[in-house]
Amino acid sequence: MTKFEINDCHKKTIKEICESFGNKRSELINILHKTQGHFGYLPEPVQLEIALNLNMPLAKIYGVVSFYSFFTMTPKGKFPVSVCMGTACYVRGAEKIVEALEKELKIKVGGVTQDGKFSLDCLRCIGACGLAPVIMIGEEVHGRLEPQMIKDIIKKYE
Amino acid sequence: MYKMQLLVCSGTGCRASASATIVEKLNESLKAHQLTEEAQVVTTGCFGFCEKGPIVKVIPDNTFYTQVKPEDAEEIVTEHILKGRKVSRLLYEDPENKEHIIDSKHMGFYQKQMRIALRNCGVIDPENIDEYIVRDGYSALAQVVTDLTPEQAIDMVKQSGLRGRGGAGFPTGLKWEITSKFSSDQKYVVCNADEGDPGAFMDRSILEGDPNSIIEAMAICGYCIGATKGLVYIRAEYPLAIKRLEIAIGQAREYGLLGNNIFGSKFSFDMELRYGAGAFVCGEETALIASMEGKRGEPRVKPPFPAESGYMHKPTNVNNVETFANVPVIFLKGPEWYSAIGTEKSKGTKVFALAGKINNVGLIEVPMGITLREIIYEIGGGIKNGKNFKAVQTGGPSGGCLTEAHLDTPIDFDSLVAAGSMMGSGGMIVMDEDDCMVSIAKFYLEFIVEESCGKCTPCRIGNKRMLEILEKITQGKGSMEDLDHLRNLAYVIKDTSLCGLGQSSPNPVLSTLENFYDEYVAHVKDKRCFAKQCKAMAKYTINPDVCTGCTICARNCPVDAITGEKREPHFIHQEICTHCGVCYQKCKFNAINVE
Amino acid sequence: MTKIKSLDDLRQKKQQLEQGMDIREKSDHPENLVQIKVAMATCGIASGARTVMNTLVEKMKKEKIAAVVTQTGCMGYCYAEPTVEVTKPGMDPVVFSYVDVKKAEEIVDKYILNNELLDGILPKNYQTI
Amino acid sequence: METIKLTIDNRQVEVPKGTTILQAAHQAGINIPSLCYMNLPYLAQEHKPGSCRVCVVEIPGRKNLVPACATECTDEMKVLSHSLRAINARRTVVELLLSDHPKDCLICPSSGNCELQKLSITMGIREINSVENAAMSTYRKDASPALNRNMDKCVMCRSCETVCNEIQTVGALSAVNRGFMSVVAPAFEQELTDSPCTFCGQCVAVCPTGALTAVDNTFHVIRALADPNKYVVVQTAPAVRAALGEEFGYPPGNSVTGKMVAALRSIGFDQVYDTDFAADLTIMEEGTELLDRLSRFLDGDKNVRLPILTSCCPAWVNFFETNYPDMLDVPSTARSPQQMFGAIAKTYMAEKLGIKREDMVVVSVMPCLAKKYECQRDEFKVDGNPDVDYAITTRELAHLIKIGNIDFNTLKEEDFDRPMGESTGAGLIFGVTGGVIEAATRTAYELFTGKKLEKVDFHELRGMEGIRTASVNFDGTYIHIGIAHTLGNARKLLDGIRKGMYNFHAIEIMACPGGCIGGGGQPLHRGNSIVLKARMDAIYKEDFNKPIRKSHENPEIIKLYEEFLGKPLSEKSHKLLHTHYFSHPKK
Repeated sequence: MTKFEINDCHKKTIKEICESFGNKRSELINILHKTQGHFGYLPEPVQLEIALNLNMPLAKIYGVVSFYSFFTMTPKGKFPVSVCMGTACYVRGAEKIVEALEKELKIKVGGVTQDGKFSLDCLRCIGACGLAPVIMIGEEVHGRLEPQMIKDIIKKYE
Repeated sequence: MYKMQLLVCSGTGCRASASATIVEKLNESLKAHQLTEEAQVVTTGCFGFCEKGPIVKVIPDNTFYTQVKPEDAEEIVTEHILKGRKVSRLLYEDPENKEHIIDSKHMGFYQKQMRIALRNCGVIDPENIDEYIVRDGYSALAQVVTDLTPEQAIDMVKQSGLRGRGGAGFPTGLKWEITSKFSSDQKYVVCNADEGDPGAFMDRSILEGDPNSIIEAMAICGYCIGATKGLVYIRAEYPLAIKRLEIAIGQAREYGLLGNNIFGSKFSFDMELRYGAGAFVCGEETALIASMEGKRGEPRVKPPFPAESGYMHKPTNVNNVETFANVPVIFLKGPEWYSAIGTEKSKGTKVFALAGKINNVGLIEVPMGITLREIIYEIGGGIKNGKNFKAVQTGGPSGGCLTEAHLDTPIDFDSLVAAGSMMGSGGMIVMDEDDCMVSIAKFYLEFIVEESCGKCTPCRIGNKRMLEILEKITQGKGSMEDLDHLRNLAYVIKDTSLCGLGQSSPNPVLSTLENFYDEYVAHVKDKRCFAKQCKAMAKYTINPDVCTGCTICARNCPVDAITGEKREPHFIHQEICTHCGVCYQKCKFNAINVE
Repeated sequence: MTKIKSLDDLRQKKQQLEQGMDIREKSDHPENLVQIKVAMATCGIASGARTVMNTLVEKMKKEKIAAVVTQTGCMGYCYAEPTVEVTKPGMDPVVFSYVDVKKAEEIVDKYILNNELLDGILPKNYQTI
Repeated sequence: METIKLTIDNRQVEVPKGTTILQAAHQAGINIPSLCYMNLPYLAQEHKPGSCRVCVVEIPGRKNLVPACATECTDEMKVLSHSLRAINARRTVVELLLSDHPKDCLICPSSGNCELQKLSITMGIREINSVENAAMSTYRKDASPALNRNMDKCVMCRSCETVCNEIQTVGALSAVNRGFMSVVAPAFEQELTDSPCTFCGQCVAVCPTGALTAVDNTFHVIRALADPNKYVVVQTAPAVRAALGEEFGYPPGNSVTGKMVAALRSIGFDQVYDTDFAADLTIMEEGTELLDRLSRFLDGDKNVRLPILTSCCPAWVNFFETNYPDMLDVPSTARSPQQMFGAIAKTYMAEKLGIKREDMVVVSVMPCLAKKYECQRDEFKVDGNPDVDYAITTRELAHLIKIGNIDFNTLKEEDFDRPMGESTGAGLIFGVTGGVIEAATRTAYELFTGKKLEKVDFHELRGMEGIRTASVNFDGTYIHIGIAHTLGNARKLLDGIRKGMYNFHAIEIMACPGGCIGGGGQPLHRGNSIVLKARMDAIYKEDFNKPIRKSHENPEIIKLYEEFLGKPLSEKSHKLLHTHYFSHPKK
């Protein structure tokens, strides 16, 4: 993976985001949301830039980023695959779906395929319990899954 | 004037199955048949019957179409709207007698329900404030700010007996009263919409289906406690709820229902959204407040309670979505009406997210005091695939597992605690004979270990140790001593953890230890898993009478533990077998036995 | 958008908007309302059921009667179309035959408002979905 | 004051309202063990996250046990600190901590000083349940020039985080990650050297375990001493003598100067000198610099930047280089006493003793961790040879004495070697907050006014308050002085100066609470204010008894200028005794 190089344009974007929240430390989580929305993830130089704008210790920002599972410091795949691990999905076999995905994509949970196309993560309940077990690829929800259906679903995105 | 309306669920679940396309197709079809004057398509919030989504409900005859596909739209219009013939193949089928049910009023799923918090979900268009107003929306707020003093209003909430729906069931009126007594230049009303229990989604449904009820209730609360600012802490994973809430706030502002001098009174109130970022512990109010302040969502020692020192060290009242959703109704119908529903100490209704091995998965709202049996068999339509009921888990990771013995216990805050579980936010997961209770306990602990904030020792390390013991047990390596350690750890974690999450985290373990001790013992002593879920303990053998010698098992075995000649019965070498279960999955003749 | 500045404003607003929601409000508690079903299968429509239905809807509104007017499939009395079934709260359904605009108004005036029976009542012998 | 009556373990206690159970218990002579609790009353900082759960006690009738440190007493409360339930819970909690803690106590740098070890000993823990397949939270080890981080040993009390952020406002450390893997670390769990850490060492001073420890140079010193080709001289900082005794059982507040000198000589140092000598030298340079800037300022020179800031504290230097790169021309250019000593020892002294620079080893005994970093800075080296070779802490010296099999308590007092062991009371008070500026005032007064200073003690400059201000009458001209200790207070002062809120002429800043006596290299005070106060009193007492109490009257200093340097701020002085600062902003 190439290292994220921050340029002046990035810095301007971050500055604008921080300013839109009044450069307030108490708005850090909103700022991180917005920044991640823009960059797709929160690499080190981006966090440093936020620290400079908010005039707060970088360690504290990293402390927040590393606390919340929504924030990530690694870029996701073009099609992020998320498996719902809510209880309803669990009792209806979400673990087997994870296994099938790991096998199909040849990556472990948390990983990204070599071509950067897919990344695989687990998430908490997405609230589509009626369709359990459920996965999300990008914004699309696929429900009532069985392990053998995974291959065809992934194929659609290739 | 429309003679008919087609209500299409646009909750997250149904949208996932293309309900938006259904709306499109229905509209196209109505247009094609020149019925746009007669019938109207309305997108609503969740009907709760997620199992069979997407749902299209036709009114006024309450026809309830389930699992509708976009291509069914044409038939619904031509048959039902045009010719008045219901499309029977899309009607809900009774799981027992396989009969089609003609309308929702005849569905067991709805018959036992009483919808207060969900009163508008599936009825109104959540993106149109007018529809909320027609359903008496904002009348409660008008009444409160123009006719009542804050004390009077708080008294009504107290009289209603409403208790917090987020978990512990603290009396809402009392909470408001305490916050109202602290004087400060600024106070805050916070709505906890960081619903995190895996398998619970009632808050999301309310926000998606009836966002205005939350705005109204928060404004009422603001008037009562003397706050002019409301904050909704909402999960970032709920984009639709966020969007609908933003629309509703915008519309309320345009009508002047938020802003300065509401209803011409001296009371002013406005709202903002704060996003959660994926931390279950932020459901705990002090952690939630820390998170809203831009910090790590770690709980702190109470007192001081948020009522005294909360968001930005100002007095803060935190209630969850469902609690707020009840508030306007209390004022509309009166506290006496409200307190007549439910049990002695738990008034009103409770929304449960019914899931698991049950026929009718979905969101239900029932009066407190209903029994589990009524919920599971009458509303839920019984256990899926005719299996045997084993347990029901309530309260999410903080709750416990209830058994057959509890089926006839009236459910309320206190009876659930007495039974070793808790109301929690209202997740209700049904398990059948195929579920291993040790694995279920392990599942919840995995969740807790993942979600523990790491601040206090018992939760940070203790839960990890409990999980390790459970892993040991499910791998067939446990000892009876481990069970003692497990129990001691569970009690100490419960007794010493800093916040509610930690204090309740051992509940799944304790309640399964209590109710399914023999299952633990079987894992430990006999190395057996009744439900055959613990792979490490399964013994796979081939039934020579059934085996055709097709060799598919031998070819797929990753460790070459299966041998045999073509067209001859095969054999599994137990000393090599790793219990992976591939042979069992691959065999087309059911020749593999699992013990 | 006009601001809602008082309780009266809110009530007015509500009244203005009520029509659109009326149908849903009523469908919530159909057992308390007069329920009218108009048979609208091909034969019904061919013999003017749609006009009948419109008349009934207008009439009920005019008389301020809380009612649910729905269409239903063929009731099996093709010879007597258009047919209309009326269920008053707590009473058994009654089916009227050969309903035209005039008869529709009569049904409302006589049966629904005054409990007087009219000619052309058919025995109820079907099961519908 | 409203009081509250309660019973703890059947003992009646009466306490003021607002007292916690932990405090009330201590008052009643009941020592409830605690781990994460830390009280720094003189810094108005009470760290009670209530997170370790070691101090849990039972209050009959309450659903759960409560943490004694964070629970206030209420009237008629009944507290059981050693019920079966409380003991079992406490024991289980400690076992849990131990289950996620390396068990290399025998060779741990904090062995004997570890609060967790003490808990385990007190509770008599002999086995830890189901530990055989227990996962441990492990992290990358981090070594810096001054302190080591081994976060495998972190118990998440987060005292260091509080000290680093709230007291020092350095912000190098924060809790990171979540759950089992949560730990205190710099951003991205990178190394301290890449963080804004100033190496003040206060995190080490409050760490209850071996997670944060000082770099140990003891063996480098022993090796140098054993090398026949090396001539090893030692200097001891003023604050060391006020605390060293604590490591040998003396109560805090006993100055052990004579015994310390005897011990050092016995260990085998070739010359035992005193950093106080260099402190006097610092006053000559810094005081002259102050007077120079001051008189130019009073004459209306607009290019003069005032106030002048002291620069003898290396953590403070790191702090302003990181946080105030725009103000690098404000602090005095005078090197710290440690570095002045090294520079003079390896030139003037080496020449005098007839020893080549590279054959001389200068060891400094310091109450400080940042000194370890300071002596490695490139600007304090000549052709790669540092002016000061090794800085060891007070704790390391105690260790060295023990390794040398020296019975400290029976040692006869001895005096420092001359000339660099000659010092005044002014040099000595460098060890406490306000001391440097008082010493400077004693000299500057006489140089500025040309009159003899009658009253040597400036009580208005002393004390433990975080920020102190005073105006000293220089014969009609009032000199405004600001004093801050801890970097958090320094930040407040500096931000005020940036905004133009103050009109100080001179400011003294010390990074550690109480000044060097509370340094990160001292016997661990763990925030105990009584200990700090006692050390402070010891220093002032020794100053009071010194025959000479003004730096410019130090005869060896006078001789040094006559024989070698010429005069303060001379070209030679500039080369050897002054420095410049570097901007390295870090977040």
